[in-house]
Amino acid sequence: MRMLINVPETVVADALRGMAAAHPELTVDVERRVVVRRDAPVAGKVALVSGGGSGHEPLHGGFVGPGMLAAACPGEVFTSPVPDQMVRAAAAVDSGAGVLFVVKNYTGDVLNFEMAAELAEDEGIQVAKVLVDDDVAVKDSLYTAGRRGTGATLFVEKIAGAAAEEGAPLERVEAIARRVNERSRSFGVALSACTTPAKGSPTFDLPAGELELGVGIHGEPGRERRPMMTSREIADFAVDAVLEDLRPSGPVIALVNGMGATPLLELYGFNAEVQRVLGERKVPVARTLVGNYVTSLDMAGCSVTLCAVDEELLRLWDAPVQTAALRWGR
Amino acid sequence: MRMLINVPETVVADALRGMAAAHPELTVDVERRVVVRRDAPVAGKVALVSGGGSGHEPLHGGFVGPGMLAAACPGEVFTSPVPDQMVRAAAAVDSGAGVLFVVKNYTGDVLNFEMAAELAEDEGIQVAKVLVDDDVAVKDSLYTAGRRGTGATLFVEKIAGAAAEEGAPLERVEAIARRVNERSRSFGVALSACTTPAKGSPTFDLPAGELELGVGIHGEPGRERRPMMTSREIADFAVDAVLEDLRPSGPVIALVNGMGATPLLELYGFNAEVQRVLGERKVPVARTLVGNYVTSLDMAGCSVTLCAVDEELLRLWDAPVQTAALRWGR
Amino acid sequence: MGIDMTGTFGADFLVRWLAAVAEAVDREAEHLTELDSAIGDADHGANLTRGFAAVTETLAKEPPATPGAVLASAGRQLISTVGGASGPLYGTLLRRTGKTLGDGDRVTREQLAEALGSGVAAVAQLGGAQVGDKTMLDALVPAVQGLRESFAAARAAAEEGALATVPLRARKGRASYLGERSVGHQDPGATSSALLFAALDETALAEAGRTEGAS
Amino acid sequence: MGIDMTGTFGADFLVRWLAAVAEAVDREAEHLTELDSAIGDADHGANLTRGFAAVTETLAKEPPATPGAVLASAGRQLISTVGGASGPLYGTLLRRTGKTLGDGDRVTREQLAEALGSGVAAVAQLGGAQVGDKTMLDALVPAVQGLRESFAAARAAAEEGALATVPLRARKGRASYLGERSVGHQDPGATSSALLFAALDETALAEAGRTEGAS
Ligand SMILES: Nc1ncnc2c1ncn2[C@@H]1O[C@H](COP(=O)(O)OP(=O)(O)O)[C@@H](O)[C@H]1O
Ligand SMILES: Nc1ncnc2c1ncn2[C@@H]1O[C@H](COP(=O)(O)OP(=O)(O)O)[C@@H](O)[C@H]1O
Ligand SMILES: [Mg+2]
Ligand SMILES: [Mg+2]
Ligand SMILES: [Mg+2]
Ligand SMILES: [Mg+2]
Repeated sequence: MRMLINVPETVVADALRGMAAAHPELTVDVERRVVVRRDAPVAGKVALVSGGGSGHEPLHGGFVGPGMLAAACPGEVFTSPVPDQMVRAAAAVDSGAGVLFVVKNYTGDVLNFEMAAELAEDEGIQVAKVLVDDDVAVKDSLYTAGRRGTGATLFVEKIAGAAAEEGAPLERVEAIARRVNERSRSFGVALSACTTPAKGSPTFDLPAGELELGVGIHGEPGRERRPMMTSREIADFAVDAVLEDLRPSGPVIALVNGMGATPLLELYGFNAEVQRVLGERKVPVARTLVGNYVTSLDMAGCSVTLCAVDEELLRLWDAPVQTAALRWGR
Repeated sequence: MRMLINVPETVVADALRGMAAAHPELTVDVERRVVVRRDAPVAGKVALVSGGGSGHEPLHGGFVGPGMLAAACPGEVFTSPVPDQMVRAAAAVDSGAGVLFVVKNYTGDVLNFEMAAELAEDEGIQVAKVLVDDDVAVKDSLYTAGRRGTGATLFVEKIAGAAAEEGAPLERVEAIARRVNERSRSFGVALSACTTPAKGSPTFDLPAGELELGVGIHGEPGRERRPMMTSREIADFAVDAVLEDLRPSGPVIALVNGMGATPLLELYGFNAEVQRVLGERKVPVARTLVGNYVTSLDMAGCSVTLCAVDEELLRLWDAPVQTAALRWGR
Repeated sequence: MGIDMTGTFGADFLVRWLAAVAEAVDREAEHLTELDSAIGDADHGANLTRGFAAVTETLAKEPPATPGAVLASAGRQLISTVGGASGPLYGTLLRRTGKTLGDGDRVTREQLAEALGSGVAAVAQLGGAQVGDKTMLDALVPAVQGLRESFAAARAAAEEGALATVPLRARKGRASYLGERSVGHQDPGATSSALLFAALDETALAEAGRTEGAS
Repeated sequence: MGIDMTGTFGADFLVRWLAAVAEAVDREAEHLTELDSAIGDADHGANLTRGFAAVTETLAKEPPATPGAVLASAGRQLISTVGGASGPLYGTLLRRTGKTLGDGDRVTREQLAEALGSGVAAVAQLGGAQVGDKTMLDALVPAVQGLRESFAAARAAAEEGALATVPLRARKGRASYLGERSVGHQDPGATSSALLFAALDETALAEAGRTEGAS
């Protein structure tokens, strides 16, 4: 254990207290585990609410703010939050224009958000839901819980968040969110396992010198395990896995994401290889984002997410955003 | 080795190519290893140039842009850049108003920037230098190369960069940079060693369950090694080490920095403890920044930097900044 | 109180059951997490410990008057405190069972079995799983069948159902990502379901002792 | 060419020396890095390999005409390609030595020793270190003294100076952060300095052979 914590039980609460101290522009309810943008509810505007297990920071709390999420609900580490958090968040941000739940496709998240949606509707809040399922590593979704939600979550939250900020009505924001998800695919690679505070030892065995191709953001197993590959080879494999499924006909936005423990120096180098493959495959890249955005605690590794954008989605991507982890424009 | 690289020899060049692709707002000279803000030189304004060994990303390249650095020179991993890079950077950004070199106090950086300053002056560029030496872990600076430059570099680059952006003349920008350094102190803690691509194995031995108090950003040894401590205990130790030396009489800006492999979840939790100690010691915190800003490759750990600000420094801290890694305002 | 001569039992019996469950999941937490570590994300033990601790705490603070109310309260607590997949599923199981029981003061084993049947159906509907998908349903479905016969039969059937998940390939939940590699491991949720029915049998046994002692 | 009968040597001798140094630091790179790993940052071998490879490449492409020009070119290359502490220090050493040699066609060993003396002084000034601080100066200073006598004496003195750094506590450079813990390790820079003078002696020996063969 090489963790910077007090005890595993208070990890999430401690982080929320620290987040509250660092971000006066957020209202952080540590007790009830809800992070809300300070100026919510914003009159006449649809509010995006997301959440999921902790350990993927800055997702989702770091994406709360003008132009993106209205609120986030962090669960225990790698454990979906409970409906109470989501209902409370929805109530805190709903201006009457309705709330969009952005849900990563994991059984726990799906079930808890489903219950929350019912409860929120009972309270008179109009709720729509979008399921994010972009991870192409899960192949036969008929025999599984379906594709996992990973990097595309950032695209959905950013782009649909911009639509909401512009004043689009709920059905439109929901439709845009759905479109972003349909046009996004991801593939992740682990160079090391991660360690949850509760378990205190790696969640899976990955011998040094091997990597897990197609890993999930909780260290779920992927398609195959191989001896160590170069950055170049990994980029070939990951990008081709995404393109095979996505087949974009126009430009893409690329997210070259770090799993947490891979140095930014290496991530930028990996991005060079990702751009090379995309060039070779004749896929024009409209925008690129490189960094640790959808992480898995202290896992070393990376993922590539591509979103095949149209003009509207690209315009919404470029729209101003003011959150802890993503900021541009204005 | 669990590195996302091709070969150790091309790590820095690969990263610069990836950075160029991700940041059209920067001019990246991959061959000559200089990162310059696209609109440089900016007429009438002093230009800040910094640089140092690679492996500390986003420092320095991630801090190039309006309101902060005009250019950055990345060296090999953990190796100071060469004077040629600095001279080239200075020539690219000098508008005639002069250049300020921000130099972290390591023998290599000091010597190379010294030579560069002479060469640049030969080319008719007015050059001033500020040495950053904030690491209180180095105690008897009389018998050493002196305090190391760590987290305060971010404060110096941000605050002096804002003064330059406002149009302050070179002596004034230099004086402000010096003031920031004099009023800043840091203390770092390693929970694991880091691994350089060239060496391929940890730079020092840190048995699991022990930590290095007072570590430098290249894994230099600290004051002492101890059995694992809680986040609370580490915050007490680090903050007190800083305060003992800094003795601020007014408010501070706090940088709660990750060394690279410590999850943001843990960093925020650590920040809660840092804020608690500062509260107990009656030190008001004007601003807080939490994240991985001055890193040491894949080292797990954290550092605390405090800057005792006055009104002017705080105003300059709050001024707009538009870089890859630090953005606010406007 | 307790199981009376006519074989009915009241709210206190169900409270004791849930206390026994809380004890069992706490005792078995590490084992459950170990199972979840093999084919899931290593939190099933922590999840249920957290949930059932909240259940017993709430039941102690606000003791409901009827068996149905006890289970409904427990279900709500699980939903509000567990998260993950098991929170809504176990929560729904108990809440629906409680609602089906209605507001009678006492219930029979057969009535409980009947109500649990509707609870299990709700779990199947919510999670979209069926028997054989390597989930808690593989223990819950046979257990409810068994309960029609006796507490002991329910316990045995749940245990058997949990063991029977070992050779199965997971089709639902996190374990499904493992595909073929999920084969050979016992499902954590089915294992905790077996704990539920073991605790129920033991509560009934203790109750029988009590009742005899009292009679 | 080579060392002639009057004991002078020209540009080609210094080019061969620097080629021998490049070979030596390449061969010893791992050892140098190992030493730097113990009390520094594990890059001294890579730094010097990179630097002297650039030196020999440039000397091959643009061969300078005089001994002074060879060393000045080498010094500039080191400064432009090494970085770190050793780049400016070794770069200054060779550049200053070259400048002091001036533009004569041939130099004697004594003249080289004299010029290296000014080079070493420049290193001391630039780095602010003195003998005993556990740096390259601990090998360079005695080596230059020895060179007044013979190539072999310079080599032996440098080697001895490098070994003598083992018990010292570092006061300059990265190793100084270790304080007492730097004691017991040989300084990487002093070790590479010893390589410089070993290569010089070998180049002179080979030269002597050559000259005899030619005479
Ligand atoms: N769709 C489903 N239907 C029924 N049970 C399920 C389903 N998905 C998962 N489960 C059960 O939940 C258990 C895992 O619970 P838990 O570890 O607490 O949640 P999570 O998977 O979110 O971490 C599995 O072992 C399985 O028995
Ligand atoms: N101030 C100084 N004066 C003289 N030599 C120095 C000084 N600082 C460091 N050195 C020498 O440089 C060597 C380290 O070189 P190198 O590892 O290439 O650079 P860095 O320390 O920047 O990584 C040390 O072993 C020492 O001999
Ligand atoms: Mg879970
Ligand atoms: Mg170095
Ligand atoms: Mg689980
Ligand atoms: Mg070194």
